[in-house]
Amino acid sequence: MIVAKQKKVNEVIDMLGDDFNSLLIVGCGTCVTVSLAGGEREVNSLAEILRTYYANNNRDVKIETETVKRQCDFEYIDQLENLIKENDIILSLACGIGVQHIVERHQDKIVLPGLNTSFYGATLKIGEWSERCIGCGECVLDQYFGICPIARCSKQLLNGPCGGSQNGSCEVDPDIDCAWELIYDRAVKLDKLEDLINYEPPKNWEVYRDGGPRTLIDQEYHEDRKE
Amino acid sequence: MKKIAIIGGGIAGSQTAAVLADKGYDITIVEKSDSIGGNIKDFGCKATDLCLQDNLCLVDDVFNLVNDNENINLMFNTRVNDLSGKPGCYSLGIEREGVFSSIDNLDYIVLATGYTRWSDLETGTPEVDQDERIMWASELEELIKFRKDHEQGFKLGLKQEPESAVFIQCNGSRSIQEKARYCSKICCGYSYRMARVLKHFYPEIEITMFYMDLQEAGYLQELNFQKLKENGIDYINCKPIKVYSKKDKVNIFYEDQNKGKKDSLKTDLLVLSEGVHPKEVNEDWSRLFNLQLDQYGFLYPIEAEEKTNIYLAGTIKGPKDIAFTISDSKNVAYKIINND
Amino acid sequence: MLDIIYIGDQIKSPKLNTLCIKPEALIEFEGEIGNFKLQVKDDDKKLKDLKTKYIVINIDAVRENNLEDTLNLDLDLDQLDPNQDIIIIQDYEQISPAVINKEALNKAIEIKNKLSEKEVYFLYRSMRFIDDNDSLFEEARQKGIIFLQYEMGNLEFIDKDKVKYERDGLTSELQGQILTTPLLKPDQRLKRIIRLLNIESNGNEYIQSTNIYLQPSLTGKRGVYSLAGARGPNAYSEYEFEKEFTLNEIKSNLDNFEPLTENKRVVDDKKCILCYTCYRVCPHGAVQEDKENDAMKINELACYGCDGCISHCPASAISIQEKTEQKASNNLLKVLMCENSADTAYKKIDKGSFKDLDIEKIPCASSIKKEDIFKFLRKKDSRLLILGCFEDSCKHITGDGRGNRITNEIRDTLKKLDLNHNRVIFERLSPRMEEDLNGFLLKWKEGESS
Amino acid sequence: MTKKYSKVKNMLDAGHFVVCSEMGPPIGADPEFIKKKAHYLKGYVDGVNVTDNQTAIVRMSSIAAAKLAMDEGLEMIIQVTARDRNRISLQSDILGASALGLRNILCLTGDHQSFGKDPGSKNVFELGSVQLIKAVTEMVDNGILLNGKVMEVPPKMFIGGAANPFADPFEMQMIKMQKKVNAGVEFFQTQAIYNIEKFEYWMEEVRKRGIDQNSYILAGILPTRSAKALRMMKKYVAGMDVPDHVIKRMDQAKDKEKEGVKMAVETIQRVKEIKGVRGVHLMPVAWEEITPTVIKEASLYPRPEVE
Repeated sequence: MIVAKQKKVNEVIDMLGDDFNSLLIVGCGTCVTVSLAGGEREVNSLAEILRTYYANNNRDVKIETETVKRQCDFEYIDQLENLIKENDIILSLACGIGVQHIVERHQDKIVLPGLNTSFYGATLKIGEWSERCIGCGECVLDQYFGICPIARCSKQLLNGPCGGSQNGSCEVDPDIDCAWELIYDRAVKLDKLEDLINYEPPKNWEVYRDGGPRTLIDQEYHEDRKE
Repeated sequence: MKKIAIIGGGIAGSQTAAVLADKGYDITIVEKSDSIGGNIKDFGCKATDLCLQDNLCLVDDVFNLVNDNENINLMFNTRVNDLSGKPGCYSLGIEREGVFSSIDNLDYIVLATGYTRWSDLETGTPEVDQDERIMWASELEELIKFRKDHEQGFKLGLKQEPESAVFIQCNGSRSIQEKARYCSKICCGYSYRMARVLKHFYPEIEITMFYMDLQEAGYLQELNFQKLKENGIDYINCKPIKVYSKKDKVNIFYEDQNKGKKDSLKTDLLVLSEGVHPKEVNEDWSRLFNLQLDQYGFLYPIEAEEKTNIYLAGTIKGPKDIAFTISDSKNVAYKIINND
Repeated sequence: MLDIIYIGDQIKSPKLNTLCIKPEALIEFEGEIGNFKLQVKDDDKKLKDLKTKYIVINIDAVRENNLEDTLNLDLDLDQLDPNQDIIIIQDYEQISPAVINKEALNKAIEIKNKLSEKEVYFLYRSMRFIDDNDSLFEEARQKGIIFLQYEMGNLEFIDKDKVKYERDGLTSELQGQILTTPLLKPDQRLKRIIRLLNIESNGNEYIQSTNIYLQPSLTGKRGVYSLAGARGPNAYSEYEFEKEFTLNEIKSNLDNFEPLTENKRVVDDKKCILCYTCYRVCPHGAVQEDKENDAMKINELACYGCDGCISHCPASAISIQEKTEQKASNNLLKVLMCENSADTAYKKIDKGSFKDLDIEKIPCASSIKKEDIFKFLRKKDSRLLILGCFEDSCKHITGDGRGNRITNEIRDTLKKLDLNHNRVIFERLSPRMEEDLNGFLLKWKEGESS
Repeated sequence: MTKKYSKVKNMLDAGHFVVCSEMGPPIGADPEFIKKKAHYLKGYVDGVNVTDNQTAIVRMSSIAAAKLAMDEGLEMIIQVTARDRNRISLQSDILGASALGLRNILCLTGDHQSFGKDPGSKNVFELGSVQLIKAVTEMVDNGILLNGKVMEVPPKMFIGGAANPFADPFEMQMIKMQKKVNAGVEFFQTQAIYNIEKFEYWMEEVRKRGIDQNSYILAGILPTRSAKALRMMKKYVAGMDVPDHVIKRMDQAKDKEKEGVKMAVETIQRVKEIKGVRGVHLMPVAWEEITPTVIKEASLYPRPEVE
């Protein structure tokens, strides 16, 4: 899922500025709810924090809240059409995708991000998530026994660990596992160490966003686009 | 519903009563003082910024339950002086403010009269009464009961705030006198907690503890000797030979058993631990209920309690810490329930 | 319906209908006290469903030989070379629990009895005095066993039959047959059991035992007990009593299980997104997935009512059924008191001076909600005091920590908003600190606070 | 194919025990800085590494600095890290370096930028050290770029790589070293050695795999003059193994500088005895002026002459 973190509240206030009278905070009910950043609870908490702030600073601001299932589908955004129109500013507690999707539907509105979108990750335990994939466009997990050196090695090394790997930790931070230690351990466990001896040529980054912003088209649904 | 008399309203009696009353038993607690609580009333929580697990948190709930439960009949200022009848139909003769009466048709009787604090000054009697720097653990307890430094910081209130403190363990236990050869089990942990409280409010204080052996009952078990030392408390293995009250300091002479040499040290505060001792009333119980006393005066556990319908709960059987007393008393209650 | 399923080793339990399963046989687990449902794979790899009222986890700790090429405690005395001295080394790397200390002392005495002509050295870091260990220690000394205390730096293995021992500047080399006491480690299967049953464990992969509410054999989950090595190496010291207690407690309560709370906590299945946050937060393992309704559900009998799940649910999907709405008060001074600590202490003090405070009893510090607190703080000059428990004496095991964390987040936010963060304070109290509470409340009312 | 254009290589081929050293370019654009350093190294060493924004701190370009030092008469080894450049930039720089007359290259992945003063910079790491070695080998030996384009005038380079005997996982590091050999590496410079026992064991493993037969191994020596520096390295430098007894020895020394030289000389003498070690690589950090002293005291001076 997409892991995000709420922006610092003072940054949100600076971003909102002084030039508005009403605000709609929109939560997103999927990934960022699970990563405890933009679900209904966070939306309500943030609304109360802002109300407290404006009340203590003698400003009269109307704040409304709503959480939809997903902000990355127009159908859900359209459910909010009236609410969005009625308010001066929309603060989206979704990943960057949600913010832009609201913008796409409401070109005349100021839509602001309430979260910093962080990465694709997995929950390790409550309140702790870890990056596992960068969406490189060409999965190599088969070659590395299910541990991605691109997402999990600080240097994205494909041919073995760097000299900074010690006691299973990455040189960047002892709390980061060395991905190559993990790959090596898996290889030993599966008795496939010899698979790691082969030279791995430089990766093709064209399929990542180095090839330009990506759009995925499933031809099955797009007969008309077939050439 | 079956009728049960519990003699003693300390934590053991109260905990037994609480479990049984919850099951609907008709309980009478016979307590010689004017309230429930027993020895535990005198102890305060030893948490500093950390919980030191003295387990006192567990007892108030129990006492509140006992006070509020309608199945529990509390008889204060009452003493037991007679027993008649047979299992399933006992009668207890009682005396309350000069008036004699009896509680009849008792299915079960639980004895939970606890222990008494006892100390022994064989190690060169220090002048506890004259010197405010020398005190029993219970006196220090009184001083540190109100501990949180919300005012101008915590002060013990002695003429001179202490820069050092010494604890002497096993006063009243492990005695050479035949009476108390046993270990009281709770004092090591108790003194350790008090030492931690002192350390918390006087971070610079030097603390030394004289011990015979460190009984690791309860909380101390999780700690072990090494970790105890890490908390900045020095441990010396012996009972001091002699203590003198001098003008500036209290002087202590001792022979370190591990090092085999004589030495002395000076301190601003000397705390003497107190042991767990059987109550004299145990002799009455032994006679009245036909129970066996051990060589020190505690009551032996009853082997066929499910037949005699007489049960013993808590420290009447020997030294126990709060947690163990609570578990033991619950266990007694369960045994009664399971016996039905 | 069984009375008890033992996971690990069976305990003799007359009059009870029990069954024992191996830890690795457990496949699935759900339910609550009085009705635990287990899916178990038997030796023929067939799956079967079991139901039981109680669970007792009784898995021994694993003994690991400390050093290769040394003898260990379960040696046969005939294995010993009668012409060599014996060196027993306890506490190497890790301080041994009392139970190992006892075994080592007994073994030392046995060896000395057999090889009375030879020296028996007993090197240790810490004597664990418990039960009769002190008299064993005394007996061993009288028999002439030589006890030497060491610290980790003072002992060096030179050869497989030689150690160098250093103390107070004196160095000596001991030669003889070396016997080391084993390390006790949690059984690796325990981890999986802790996960499947969703019970709290301590950092060492044993089942939590330091919390005062979890004595002597209770776990955070109602109806699940842990004994011996499952609990931790020190649990062996009172093993016999704990066994008896556990069986007696179970026997005394085999039917008619009552909920511990008045109001039920319910999950709105339309709002629930199955994120498992409540499952992870619940210190009592009371939450499970309700596959029929595609939502989480809270087992009523397992719930202790701490409301941690309500304050932590990111989708605001959990609520108390039939809860009466709190009347909004205009009081600027509010105190939230945990009912297990501060509120118990508050019962004991004279409330005269505090009539003008808005005092609310809460089930646990972890139940506080940011949203509600900021709603209260909207009133200028309003101040809030949250009173929770000390760590290790929180009835909801980790609730104090969660309460403290939420408070810190709130204070942090206030700082960022340039509002006075001392308007919200978290303090730890115990039920026995009524005098402290009194002093503290007075002080806080005055407006000066730490 | 024999290469005669690298003096370092010629020395090694001739069987001499080679001495390399290292210099860090200035944080600034002062050419005199380089010239001064070159001056006191001249005659004492067979090759000098120029670090490439070492520990991710911005310094003068390693190629530019190397050219300046070369003009002072030194044989230079340019370090090239893959941290800051993609394949286009890396290849172009190597072509440029060769055109300037630089003949030795040490291919590195590079320290992560979080160690330096620009932790907020974006890293590249498009190639790892193995891929970089392979790319240079293809360019030098076959005149082919990564994209397959054939050059008319290929670059000339003696190709080196780094090896860390103290990094984990041991076996995987060995595999990677073997990969570097397969990719065309001709010499290795190792991480600084303080744990000599571990290094000896590592060399044994290197010999077992025949790596010493297919490449030259130069042992890393890092003279220091303070226990504090040793502690810092132990704690903060990735992949360093500084045993406590080494720190203790420095702690107890009265004359720390003398002790530092003594320790370096002792290490040199010990590694010299190890089969397969073909030279040393001195890398005093912020104490570059000590290099001649160490070399003299280790009886490695004067340096032999090779054609």
